[in-house]
Amino acid sequence: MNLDFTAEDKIFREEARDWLQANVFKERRPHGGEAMRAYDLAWQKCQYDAGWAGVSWPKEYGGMGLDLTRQLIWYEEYARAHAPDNHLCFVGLNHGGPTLIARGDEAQKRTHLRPILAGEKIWCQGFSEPNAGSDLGALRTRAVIDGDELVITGSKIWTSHGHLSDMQELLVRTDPDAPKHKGISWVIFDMKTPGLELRPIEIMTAPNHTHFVQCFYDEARVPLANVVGGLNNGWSVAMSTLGFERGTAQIKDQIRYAFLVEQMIERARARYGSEYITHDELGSRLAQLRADMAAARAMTYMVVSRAQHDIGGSLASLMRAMVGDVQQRVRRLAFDIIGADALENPEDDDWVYFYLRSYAQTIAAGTSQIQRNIIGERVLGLPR
Amino acid sequence: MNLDFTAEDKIFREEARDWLQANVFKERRPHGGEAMRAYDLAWQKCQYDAGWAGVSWPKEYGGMGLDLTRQLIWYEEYARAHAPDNHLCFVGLNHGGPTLIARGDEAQKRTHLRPILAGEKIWCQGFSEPNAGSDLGALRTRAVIDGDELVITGSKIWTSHGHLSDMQELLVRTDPDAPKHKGISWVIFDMKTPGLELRPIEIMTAPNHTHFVQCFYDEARVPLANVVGGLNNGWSVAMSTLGFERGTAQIKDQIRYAFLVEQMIERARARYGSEYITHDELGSRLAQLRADMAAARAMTYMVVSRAQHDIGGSLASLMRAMVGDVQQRVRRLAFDIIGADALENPEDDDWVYFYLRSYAQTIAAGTSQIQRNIIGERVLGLPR
Amino acid sequence: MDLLPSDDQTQIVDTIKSFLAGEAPVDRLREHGAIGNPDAALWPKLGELGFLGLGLAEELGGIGLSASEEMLVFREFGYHLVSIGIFGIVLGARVAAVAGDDALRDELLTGARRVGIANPRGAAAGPGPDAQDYHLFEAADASLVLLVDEQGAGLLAREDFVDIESVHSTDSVLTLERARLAADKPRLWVARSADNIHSRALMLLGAYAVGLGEGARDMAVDYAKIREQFGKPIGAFQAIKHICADMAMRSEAALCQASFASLVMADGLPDTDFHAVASKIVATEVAMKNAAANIQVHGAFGFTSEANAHHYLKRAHVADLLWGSLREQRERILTFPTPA
Amino acid sequence: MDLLPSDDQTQIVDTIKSFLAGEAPVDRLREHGAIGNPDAALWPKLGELGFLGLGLAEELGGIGLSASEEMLVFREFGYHLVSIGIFGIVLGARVAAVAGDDALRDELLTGARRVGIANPRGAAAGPGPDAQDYHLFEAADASLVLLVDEQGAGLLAREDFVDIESVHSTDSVLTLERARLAADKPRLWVARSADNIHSRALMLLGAYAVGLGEGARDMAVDYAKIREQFGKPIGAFQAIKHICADMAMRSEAALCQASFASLVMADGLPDTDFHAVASKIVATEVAMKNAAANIQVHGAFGFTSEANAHHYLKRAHVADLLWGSLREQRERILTFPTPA
Repeated sequence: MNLDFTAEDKIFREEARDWLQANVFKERRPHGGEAMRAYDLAWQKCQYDAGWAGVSWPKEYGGMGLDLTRQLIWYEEYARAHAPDNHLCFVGLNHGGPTLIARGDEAQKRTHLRPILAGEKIWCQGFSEPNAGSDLGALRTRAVIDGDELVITGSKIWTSHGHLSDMQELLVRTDPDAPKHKGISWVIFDMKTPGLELRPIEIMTAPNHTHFVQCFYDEARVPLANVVGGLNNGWSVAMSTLGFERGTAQIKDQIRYAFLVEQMIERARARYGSEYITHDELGSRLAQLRADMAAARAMTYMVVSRAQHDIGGSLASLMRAMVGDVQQRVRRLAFDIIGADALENPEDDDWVYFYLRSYAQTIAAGTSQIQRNIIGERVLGLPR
Repeated sequence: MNLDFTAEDKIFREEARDWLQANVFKERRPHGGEAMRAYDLAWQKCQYDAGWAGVSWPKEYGGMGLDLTRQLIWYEEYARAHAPDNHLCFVGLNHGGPTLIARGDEAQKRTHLRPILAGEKIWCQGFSEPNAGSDLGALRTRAVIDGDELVITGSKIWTSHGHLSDMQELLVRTDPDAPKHKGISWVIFDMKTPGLELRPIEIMTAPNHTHFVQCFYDEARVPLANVVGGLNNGWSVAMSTLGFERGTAQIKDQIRYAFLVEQMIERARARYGSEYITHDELGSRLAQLRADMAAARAMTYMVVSRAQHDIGGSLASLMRAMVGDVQQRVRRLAFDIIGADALENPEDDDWVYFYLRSYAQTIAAGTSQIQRNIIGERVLGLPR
Repeated sequence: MDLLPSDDQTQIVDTIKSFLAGEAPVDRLREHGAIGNPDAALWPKLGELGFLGLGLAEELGGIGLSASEEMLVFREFGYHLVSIGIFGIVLGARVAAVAGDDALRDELLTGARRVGIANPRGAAAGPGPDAQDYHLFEAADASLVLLVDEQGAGLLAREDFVDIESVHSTDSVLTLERARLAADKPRLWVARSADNIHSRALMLLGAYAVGLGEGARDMAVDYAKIREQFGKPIGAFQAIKHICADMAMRSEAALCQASFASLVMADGLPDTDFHAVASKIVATEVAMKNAAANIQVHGAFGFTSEANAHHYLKRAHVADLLWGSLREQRERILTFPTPA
Repeated sequence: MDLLPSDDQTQIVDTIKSFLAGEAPVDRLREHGAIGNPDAALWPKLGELGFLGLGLAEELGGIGLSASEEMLVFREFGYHLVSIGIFGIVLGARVAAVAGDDALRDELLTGARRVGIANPRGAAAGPGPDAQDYHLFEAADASLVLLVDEQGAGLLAREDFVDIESVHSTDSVLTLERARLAADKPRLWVARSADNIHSRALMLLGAYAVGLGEGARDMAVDYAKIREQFGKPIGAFQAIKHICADMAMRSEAALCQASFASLVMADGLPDTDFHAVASKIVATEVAMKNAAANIQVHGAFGFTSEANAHHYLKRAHVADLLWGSLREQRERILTFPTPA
């Protein structure tokens, strides 16, 4: 056990800090549409051009190939510098890209990885279907082989920013006769393919901005060469992608939430008085969260530590469940501290928006129910 | 909807109040053993002799045959007078007796009901088995018919006060070949029957006093005439008993808990100061409980109201689940208000004892898990 | 003693239920668009059916029923997510009636005018909004504004407020403004001693929150029965089943307390204030918890505007923050003497 | 940066684990009877193995390992429900060492003497016990008593207390007395500036509580695997499975924070106090919740003395109430500056 960083690591930290301080975008991120897309791509390109993109990606595909400790350092500095979130670039950087790295063939890697890092292409996800929910195995979007192409018909839902994306990581059923979790393929899908139509889905936090779309595929044609990891292997390919969903990148979130709790303490003191808040019910919740945020950070350090020793795997679900729970409590408390002004939901980034968003957050990382099944069965060895 | 009581009801309330005020035992109840048994029987006899026993029981068996409103009035006054709980008489008055009334034959009623009301006989329960838990259908204690007798072999566990009891309501398997919930019989068992041995089980609250015993039956012989509700009908007979477990009698508990919350508010104010407690985390919990206790009482009124209209049934499970939850929170808060002195567990009735006991309480009324299955399936109609 | 509605009361409930099912299905909020709601169109119809003066004495121009009938009807208003402007009209008519402005009273009882609601923004301590700062709900097209506090209840003109500024409402189907109270006193004022409108407001808001919690519960249970995953309805999984069971348990508690509180109020018993506050505490917490649980049961679907689940959550927070949040009501309930 | 134990540390953990598995199985508490425990017999053996001076510098007569090794060992003490008298000896030896009483130090490090623990009974405000009123744990057969507060740590003689009265301990396997402090100052005293024993005490108590929570978790999981109901192991039911999952999640959080806190302390970083308090807050809450959940998983069986489940619950409350409860620690953690 140690908290030591090597002299080289410390130098790396300083370089990262200096570069971030000088280059982090100061302008606010636009709230939607093409302007938002342009902002996210520009910030990604800025990092790429300076050699700071893809901390965990292999060097041969334009990444930095850093070890986990350096990744941790980068993300800590990233959060401390209040650098913009990667938002629209998230799926490419954290799902699609890592999946290609793990399971793609050389041509697929050469074609698709660099544009993600360089801020040229936005990726989105095409996993969930209208009647499948968390049960990916139940997906029904069909892909029929026709010569050297797949012909895709069906629908995907809850695709974040689908209308602003260039590429999609798409799960389709290529063998309808195989059992549920077999016969699925993972496909690189170009969002400009004829036969694709998008329909926006409104969400509760922002009635005026599209976040999710539903995708309808009507005999959309994709080259067979876009199948990743082999035909009918999609389930295992998707599972490796899901594993990436929360990697070291989430250390950023940790630190941001910790910052937020500190801000909340300040705001509560300003609003209710310092002496008062100490003994108050809000104070009690703030104090507990201050302790829990420390623990959540320590859990992330533990995930990194385990990965260094090549152990862990399903143990990371413990951290995910805990972090989901703590973050939801942070957001609810932020809402409560505002008092009656929580009746307002300003357009700019705000605690009310933040609270409402937390309901989507819990869902995004796999519902907490499923997370707890995984802990029960894979970590504790309880029977199914 | 109304809160009205008739003029006759009001007179009844005054009579009950006067009698209770004059007759409630002032001495403390002994903590265990024969002295405790004698105390409980004496208080039951005192009520019986004055004509105040068995409020819900038919007059022909010595009861008062009151309607639900009068029962409610009686229990409200009973609690307000701080009358002793019926403790050892509980099973006879609330399980065994009501089951005989509902399912017993005339001879069984004539023999067994009056001694329960008159404070002559203590009953205990013999339902749970070492490896059956909440799943009564899995019971394995065998009863073989031999002439006009049943020969019982097996074991029962978690029998409260079995060592101080005269009679037992006992569930035995009379047909080993029938499916799980068939082939069970409900039997009146005399605790003096040869072949019965008792072993005390220590509990966490009171290492020096026996509360639970385990019963071992080694070819214990019971007359066939003691089977209630017909051979192999025990499951349905037991289900009617379980329904009685919480009747109007529990209004007493409601009111006691409400008193306790009021005491807790006083104690917290005395310990921490009135101004302080208002804004404090403890104050917030006290306030919530004050509101929840009001709701719990209203729920009990609703159960009585529904019964008047012959509706309800499984709806009462809503009240049971809620009351279980609220009472556990009351007890935990009582513990927390004491502060560091909760490290002590005095022999006399105390909040620490009370807190630890709450763990048994939740279990006694069917685990909350099972209660929630009942609500989900029977009240809401969700699939099994 | 009977907490169940009588036959007459059941008939009233059936009437309002079928009226709202026809005129105010929850889907109307989606169809109407993101901002605002079409509920002002309901007011004249509700007036014609007598629902706006249900609990007002006959000699005051009302129907002459009790707080219990009002409670039952406001529960349905909550269930159907009727705009909280309904509080402005019903309580506003009471203010006018008790204050003796019969013309205004009768006009309000017809549902011809809208009445907004003023809610204080000021914190108990510290900087920020002060005692003159208010939020105005559903007041954009209203000439009158209802103000209720522990001292009494009053009606103000919209012009009595200055610096009115439209803001995005967390519950976007309700219009919301910031405003500063500029008038010394309301146009009409009913002191607490004349008629305890404050406790009635809390009691009815509790009833409304009961309805919100029940709406969320029913939506979740319906979904759990039809939505299949891993080959069976999700309601068959204990995790989902127990979430639904908890929702039902909480709703039962809130309904019983609301019923009891309305009866205590109808009988003019000394614990009226206590039970009104207790009812608001229990019901708004239930509404918030059930709304969140409903979203959870719906999974990702619960977060979209396509499902109606988010309306319950937002409205539950409005019910909580109106006339004093859980936090303030909890502080308040400790100030009452032990109830009978 | 590595939060996992090194090979050397793992070897220490394995040693103490196998020692305690052999010498201190949890069943010993049942066999020993209702009151008290046989753990004083462990002290000389632990002394011989070097566990009593593990974290004490070599120049102070100890083994010279860090706060992290101490943390790992105290976690095992909690897991095996070792008497909290162990805190008296280990921290008492540190007091003696830093205060320069080498003879006492060496005697304590052999485990030859018992050291009780004094815990204040006084409330922050209001009537009741005052600042001189203490509970003494495991002090009945001890000539020395350890006292730790935010200013420092000291050793007193049992005779420094008066009005000693034996009381029933909520955790009946620990002896408990009420006493009044009569001495002006301890026999030996180490100010916070010389060695921050207070934060070390909280950190180690957090580690101990981690072990308690893990013990309860493992007991529940083992039971859920073997106990059958309705034809399958109860751990297959989601309701039970999720209770166990929550226990595991909480234990992981507490362990990670305890590890982090010990490293921050070992490195003498400025956030040492913050992380020690955070560790105690997280771990004692986990210990209480897991202990209660374990009883729930066991059903009626969990409440009896035959199961060991109740020991975890009672000890968790002791861990909470020792050196300031959750309530006090929460107030305290808000007083620290933002941690790095």
